[in-house]
Parts: sequence; C-alpha cells; structure tokens
Amino acid sequence: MSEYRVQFEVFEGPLDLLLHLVKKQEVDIYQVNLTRIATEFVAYLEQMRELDLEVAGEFLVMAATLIYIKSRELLPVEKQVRPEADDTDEDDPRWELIRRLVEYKKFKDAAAQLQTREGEMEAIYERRPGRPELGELPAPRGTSVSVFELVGAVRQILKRFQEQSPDHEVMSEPYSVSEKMESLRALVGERTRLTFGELFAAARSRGEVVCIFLALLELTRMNVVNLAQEGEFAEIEVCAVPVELVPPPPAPTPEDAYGRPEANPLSASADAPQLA
Amino acid sequence: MELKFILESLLFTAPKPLSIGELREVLVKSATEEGAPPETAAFRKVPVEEIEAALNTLAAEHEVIARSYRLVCVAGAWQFVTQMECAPWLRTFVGVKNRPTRLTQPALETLAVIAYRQPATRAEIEQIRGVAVDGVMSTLKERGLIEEAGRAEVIGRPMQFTTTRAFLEYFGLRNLEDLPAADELRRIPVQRPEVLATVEGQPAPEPEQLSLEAAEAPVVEAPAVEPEPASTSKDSEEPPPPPDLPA
Amino acid sequence: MELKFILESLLFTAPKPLSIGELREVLVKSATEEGAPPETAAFRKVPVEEIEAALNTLAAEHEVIARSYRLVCVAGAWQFVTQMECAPWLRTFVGVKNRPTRLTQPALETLAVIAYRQPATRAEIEQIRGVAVDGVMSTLKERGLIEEAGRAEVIGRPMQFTTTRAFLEYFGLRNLEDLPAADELRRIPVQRPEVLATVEGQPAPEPEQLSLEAAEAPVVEAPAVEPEPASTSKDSEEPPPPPDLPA
Repeated sequence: MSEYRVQFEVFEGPLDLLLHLVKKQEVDIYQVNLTRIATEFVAYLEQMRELDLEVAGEFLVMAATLIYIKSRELLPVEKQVRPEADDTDEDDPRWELIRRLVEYKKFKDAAAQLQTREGEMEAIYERRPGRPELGELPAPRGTSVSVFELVGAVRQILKRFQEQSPDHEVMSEPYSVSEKMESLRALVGERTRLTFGELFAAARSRGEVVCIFLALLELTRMNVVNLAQEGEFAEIEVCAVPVELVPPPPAPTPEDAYGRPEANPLSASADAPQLA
Repeated sequence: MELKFILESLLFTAPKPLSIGELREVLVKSATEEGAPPETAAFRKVPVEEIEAALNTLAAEHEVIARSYRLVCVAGAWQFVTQMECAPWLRTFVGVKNRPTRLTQPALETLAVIAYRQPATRAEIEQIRGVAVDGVMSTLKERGLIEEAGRAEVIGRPMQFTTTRAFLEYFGLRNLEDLPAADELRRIPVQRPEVLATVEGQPAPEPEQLSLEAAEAPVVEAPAVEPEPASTSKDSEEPPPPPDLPA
Repeated sequence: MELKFILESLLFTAPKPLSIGELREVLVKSATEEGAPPETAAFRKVPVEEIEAALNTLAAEHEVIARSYRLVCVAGAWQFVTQMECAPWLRTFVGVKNRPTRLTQPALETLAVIAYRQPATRAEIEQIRGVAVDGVMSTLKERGLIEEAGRAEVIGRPMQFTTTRAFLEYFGLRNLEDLPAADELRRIPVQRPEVLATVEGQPAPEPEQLSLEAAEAPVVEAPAVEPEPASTSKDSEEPPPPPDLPA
C-alpha cells in the first residue's frame, strides 16, 4: 500500500482515479460513458499489477462495482432493469456512482480552495506595532500644579546643600539598625501611618539613611509595618499592622509589602537616601 | 469622537487581534476609570452590536480606500493585515512567516469534508473520500485543526469530529460561513438526470438532499475495507454484490 | 506594484520608525536576494529621492483619507502614529493612567535641578542632589516633563536633559523666564562627581556653569538614532507587550 502510494500519488483513492478518467472523456459527468470508464479503470489496475504494485482494497471494490454496471449495460435494452419511477432511482448503481463522484469532486474542489487560502496566508503579514508614544498626561485637565511645589523642592535642595559643610568628615556612625527599628516602631505606633519621606527627614548622613532603611525592611519582614502606595507616583506610606492581624512571624505578607513594584523597598532605595 | 475611529486606533495600536469583547472592555474601562476624560463617557455602556456594526463599517471603508493593508476578522478577532502583493518585500523585512508545513492533499480533502459536514464521523468522511483516513485524521488532530466533539447517536456511537478555532486561524477565516461555497457544500444537491450514461437526458427536477441528517444514519465502521463499496449512509442505496474481478 | 504601497506596507508592519535609508535597504535587498521575485527588480536601484517623494505622497494621501492614524516623519524616520483624539482610549489600552498622580519629592527636586540648570547632565544632577537619579529620571521622561537634548561637549560626551513644553504646562508657566528666581540653585558649583555609582557615571572634568540662557540656545540634533544604553533604554528596547486584557 505504501509502495503504491509513492508511485501513484496523483490518485488519492478510487474516486480520484475515476474523476481522472471522467475528465479524460471531456464530457459532462452525467454524460460519461461508464462502460468505457469501467474498462479503463480495470486496465489501470492491471497495469498496477504488472508493475508489481499492491492494489489497495478500495480500488478492487470500485472495480467490482464498475464491472457490475458494465455487465448490466451489455444486456439487450428490453432486458435491462430500467427504473421508471423516482422511488427506484437508488437501485440504479450508475446513478449511485455518479452521485458519489459529483460529491467527491465538490470536496476535492473545496480542498483546492483551502490550499489556495493556505498559500495566501503565508503572504499576509500582521501589523506588529510598537508601543504608542502617548506619554503620560502631563497635567490634570484644567488645573496646573503650583509652581510653589517646585520652589519648595529648590529650597529643600539648597537647605541640604548648605547643611553639608564643605569640610564634612567621615565619622563613625552613632546609630545602629536595631536602634532605628525601635524608634521606627515607636513612631509608627504613635502615628499609625506616615510617609516614606518622613522617615528619613531627620537623617543627617547617608549612613543613617541606610540604617533607617534596613530597619524598615526588617520591620516589614516581621510584619510590624506595611508599605503601601496610592498610585504610581504617590508617596510611599508606612503603616502599622494592626496588632490583632499580626500573624506569627516569620510569615510576612508579601502582597502588601512587595506586591506593587513601586512599593518595593529595594527599588525605592535609589531614592531613599536623598532626604538625608 | 466617532466609535469607529476609536476602534480603528485601538486595532491599529494592538499587537494582537482583538475580539469585540476586548474592544468593548477598553471602551468601558476608559469611561469608568478614575479621572476618565469626559469624552469617554459616550461609550460607557456601548452595546456589542454597535461595536460590531462599526467594525464592519470600518472594514468596508478600508476595502474602498484600498491601501496596502486591510482590516480583517479571523475567528472572531479583528486585526489589520497587509495585502498579499507586498509579500516579496515584507518577507525580506519581517522574515518568512513562521507557519507549519503545508497540508498534504489527503489532509486537505479530509479537512474539507469535516469543515463542511461537521460534526462528521470517520465513516462519513471515508464514505465521501472513498479511502481510509486514519493516518490523516491523527495528523489533523495533532495539528489542532480538528477535534473530537462527542459521539453520534447511532449504532456503535462513533466519535464525531469538528474543526477548531485554530482551523479558522490557519486559513484566515472569519467563521465557518466564510468557507468558500459553504452553502453549496453543506448540503450538496446532486440532481439525477432522467437518463444516465450514454443516452441523452435532462436533469431530473428533484434534487437529492445529501443533508447532515442523512449522514447521521447508521453507518458501518470503515467502509473502505468492507466488501460492499458503495455502502452509503442510505441502506437502500447499496448495490448488489459485485461479481469477481477478472484475474 | 507601486513604490508608495510597498513603503506603506513596510511602515505599517514595522515596530519602529524607519529612515529612508532603512526603507531603501529593504527594497534593494529584496531585489538582490537569491530567488528574488521578478517584481522586486523594479526597485533594485531606486534613488533616495524617489523614496522620499513617495513617502511625501503617502503622508499627503493619509492626510486626505483622515483616519485615526497618520504618517509622520520625526527626526528623519517615518512612522504611523495615532491621532491625539484617540489617546484617552489608547492610554487605557496600553495601561497608562489618564490622570497622573502628583510628583514625588525626589522627582520634584530632580526636575528643579534640570529646570534651573538646563541643559543638565545626569552626573551634574546627581552631584547636586547627592543621590543616584536613574529611576526618577526615567519617570520624568515617561511623563514627558524632561527630554534628551544632545550631548555635552566634555569627556565622555554625556547626554544632557532639558525640560519640555509639557513641563511648562504642568506648572502653568508661560516660558522658562517665568520660573521663580533661584539664582542660588543655578550657581551651585559642580565638581567632579563623587564615587556615586551610576550607569553613566562619567565624571565631568570641569564644573559646568550652565545658565538659563544656555538652555535656550539651540540644542544638538535629536539623539534618537544614537542609542545610549543608560539614558535611552526606554526608547531602544523592544516595546513591552501590552497588558493582557481580562477576557
């Protein structure tokens, strides 16, 4: 069978071969001379045998049907069973065969159309747009942010700059992380919530900022405080975790503490020390 | 702002096809978000039908302006795609499209039968194609183009098969109605001429309805190996046993 | 196949803006590749002027058909962009807030330094503020409040930044002269940066005294084609996939 498939790939089955023979007659499928087709079909199978090719069972079955049709045709007209009424139509094997051929041809044509479509799809490209440059809305509609905010920022910078005496020395840090944890705990207990910036407001050196930051991380891990942020650019808020909700450590609630990327203490670290 | 233009800009910006549901979601979300601009309110409760109508209008408009791209709907999702004529240059620019190898002739024929006659049993497919289809069927299943869809309520309860969403996507079809000549092939009316064979004849007035219902009649498993070749869905159509083949 | 349609399909498919040179390269490559389809031969030696003319024709055509997108040329590169009117929905679609939240203190301070000392290099800003500003800078760029404005002619040629028109709008200023006087900030001398580890980290060899007047001087050609890893990462990277829309 596989051998045959290689050699006669053109014909996908007996119906395919039949269609080919019908086409050779160059007449309408309903006008085809089935007697001739039968002869040609059998001849084709003979040829296959001579080539030592296995003939698939489906072809033999079809040959049998064709020979039966042919034998009926050979009878004298008056002895032929000629159905007159519609209800006997289906007894006519010729009709049955032609019906199958017509049906098969339609699906073969449909398959050809699918094949065309398949090829076309290889030539159609989708749009692959880049991210649109919409930017963010620079300002809420109608209102503008007060320029005083900018002035405030300028003052802040200058103040810090002046505080940094030009001859500042590196001193040993007079505070520790555990110390800062204690004061943070007290601060949060007192105020319940405060902003990230406030934590560092009093810090006077980068070393102190780092200590406060580590203390905050530790308290977050211990689930004493939560970090949250209202929106993308909002200040990070530090809130006390209500006592009754405190689960036994170490069971942090990563959702609250690290869930939002902006609230992630690690990413905030880049900006944290600037209030020192 | 007209709805169709908003939809167009969304489809133009989207890196993947968007369904009507997804488009609607953007419209609704835009209107209900905090600080939503006032113009978004108009489509806060836009009905699905309105979106669909706007999309069809858009597609028709793009057909008219005939640019190098067009708006299409494939398996319910809308997207902009290029015209085929630009392929030689896009192939250089984007690269050869990453698609699976093309289907073989038997696979395409089998797929066509399933596509038009779904749900179809293996026996029905073999009846139409006149050959066994086991190998082809498993290829099609592996490629996700067809899937099992319950059993037919006939003797033997054979498995039925339908095409998948991936089938529509593979051929770029909007839905099954979009299949070429769908109406004709779903129920093929094969008309019998009054007289067959070599004798002159005119087409009979009464068409044969080869409908889905007929196909669901009891069928023999794998008729290809059966001695009776023309065993159709209709038992009465079986021809008399064939004589022996000449040696 | 008309040249303009090929160009249109290329720009339509491209995920980034294309220069005339890049477009020409695709046309030439398509025609000279092995097994090139015959229709590609027509543009094997297409002159740059012809491409430019076709692009201008295209842009004019798109102006006329007035869709929700148009063809524009920015800094010598052509691309399709959506119309401003569709922005509220597109923002929702790509997951950008329609209403920005207030600037954080670090962002405000960084913005202040840039506003008063523009054009300012990253190193200069970090020196004045005493911290690394990468995160804040990209936030400000994303919000369109600052932009790149050429490179400083010092060792390492670091990128310089200026405030944008959006910055003026955000603070309700008519122009930069409207900024409240802050001569002190302008006068802070900048020295060699400390060991602040930043990606760019180019030590500025000389204190840069940059006044407001300097900021208004013409700036160097837009740097879009010269990607600089640290500062333009946002632009040069492949666009992130859009947020998945909930079904």
